[in-house]
Amino acid sequence: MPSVTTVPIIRVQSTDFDLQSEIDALTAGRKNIGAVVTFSGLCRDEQGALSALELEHYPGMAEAEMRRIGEIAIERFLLLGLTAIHRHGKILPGENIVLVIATASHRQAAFDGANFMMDFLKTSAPFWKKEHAADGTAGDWIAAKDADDAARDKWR
Amino acid sequence: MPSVTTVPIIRVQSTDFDLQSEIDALTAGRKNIGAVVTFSGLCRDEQGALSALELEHYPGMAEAEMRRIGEIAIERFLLLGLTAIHRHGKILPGENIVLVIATASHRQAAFDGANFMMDFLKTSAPFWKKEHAADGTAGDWIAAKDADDAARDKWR
Amino acid sequence: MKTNLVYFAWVRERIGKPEEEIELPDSVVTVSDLLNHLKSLGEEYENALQFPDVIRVAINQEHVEHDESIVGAREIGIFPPMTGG
Amino acid sequence: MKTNLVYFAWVRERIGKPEEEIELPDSVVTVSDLLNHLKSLGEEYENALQFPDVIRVAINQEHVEHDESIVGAREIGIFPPMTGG
Repeated sequence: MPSVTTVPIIRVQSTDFDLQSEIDALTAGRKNIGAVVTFSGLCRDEQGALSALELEHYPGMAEAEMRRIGEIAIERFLLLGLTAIHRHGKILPGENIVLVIATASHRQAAFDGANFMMDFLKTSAPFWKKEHAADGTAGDWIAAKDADDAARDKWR
Repeated sequence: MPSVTTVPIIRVQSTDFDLQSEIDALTAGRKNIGAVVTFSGLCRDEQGALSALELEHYPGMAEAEMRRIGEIAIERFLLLGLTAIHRHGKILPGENIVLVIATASHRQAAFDGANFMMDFLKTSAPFWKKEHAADGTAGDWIAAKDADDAARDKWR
Repeated sequence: MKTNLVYFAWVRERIGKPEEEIELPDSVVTVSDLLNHLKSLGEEYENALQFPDVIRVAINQEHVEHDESIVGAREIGIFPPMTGG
Repeated sequence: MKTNLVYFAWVRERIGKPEEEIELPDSVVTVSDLLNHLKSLGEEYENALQFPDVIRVAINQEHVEHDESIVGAREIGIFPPMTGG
């Protein structure tokens, strides 16, 4: 039983993140963690059609929503630690967009915690992606997918 | 569509592994990867009762089973990359035991690929854990859990 | 009372500004009322909000349904469905 | 024909050796036959294999069921349920 309430680490930033440092921040000096699951979301180039993604967000609300979802995930899956970092601004193919780390005593809780966090982050956290096409034409805003709502609804 | 068949990277070793290097080996120079999921299994100290775990394995067969499971995971979830590394020998609380990394175009495939790999690795790969108690008494071999068989059977 | 409206993504692009402070008539009580009122303000608003079903709204940075009251709201965010992650 | 047997974890500890090469009688055809035969070799084998249901067996490093034939096997691994990961 943790002696203090687990609080999610939430950040929205334009710069890249360092996965190992973020894991270390959750695990250093602790000996009750049996499982660490990380999810990194990367920008794909869509077979060369995409030159970049532009990530817009609602400052303040983005962090607040991520924190709200993170607190639900910690309570639901009894996570020992949770980190969620989302980048904004221009992101090139191959670069990181988002990072989620969940730690727990056992493996399924860590998998579920990270997966849950991503499903709700995608559908509830106020971020929007705009494509920059490789041929220089004005890109479109990416449309929300029904599949993402379905993925979220599996947790009901 | 990948131009070459994806082959799992499988290792059984006594030394620790470096998570970031292993991720880089799967992702460097690739722009079609949208999701990277990592699972790290760590040695817990069981509220101070445990001083170490001793990991025994069946040399040759351990690698072969991990490779067999990895190939199934790659085909089933259309993974773009898969790494599984399992340590053997004496492992202290807080240290790494096992690492699985799955890369894919989309997030659910990466989550499922890593989760599937772990569920089958736990129940099929020939490794056995013996506990070393903190009070110096001879430790017991850890018993297999029905819950692990149930976790594996969810993939049927 | 003046209310601060903030727009994001293609709602922002179509309306042509990231935010504005507007005076709302007393008849505007719910989120739906607000969206209908905005559509009356010009072609750019009509263009941005023509399909209200897909428009998401947050009051004081919390998601709300379209039947929710906006009375007393300091800040109202109006945007398309989220596509982060 | 001689067959190489390898033991792991508490099966190895109870039998008291990690491996051995033994001559099997012709009557030993299946994995079950083998486990029964081994139990007749002494108390340490009886102790290791008293609950055959929990014993796992691999022929030439591949998992097999207890009704499988061992004829022609180069190496037979005998061990408890796996607990890695």
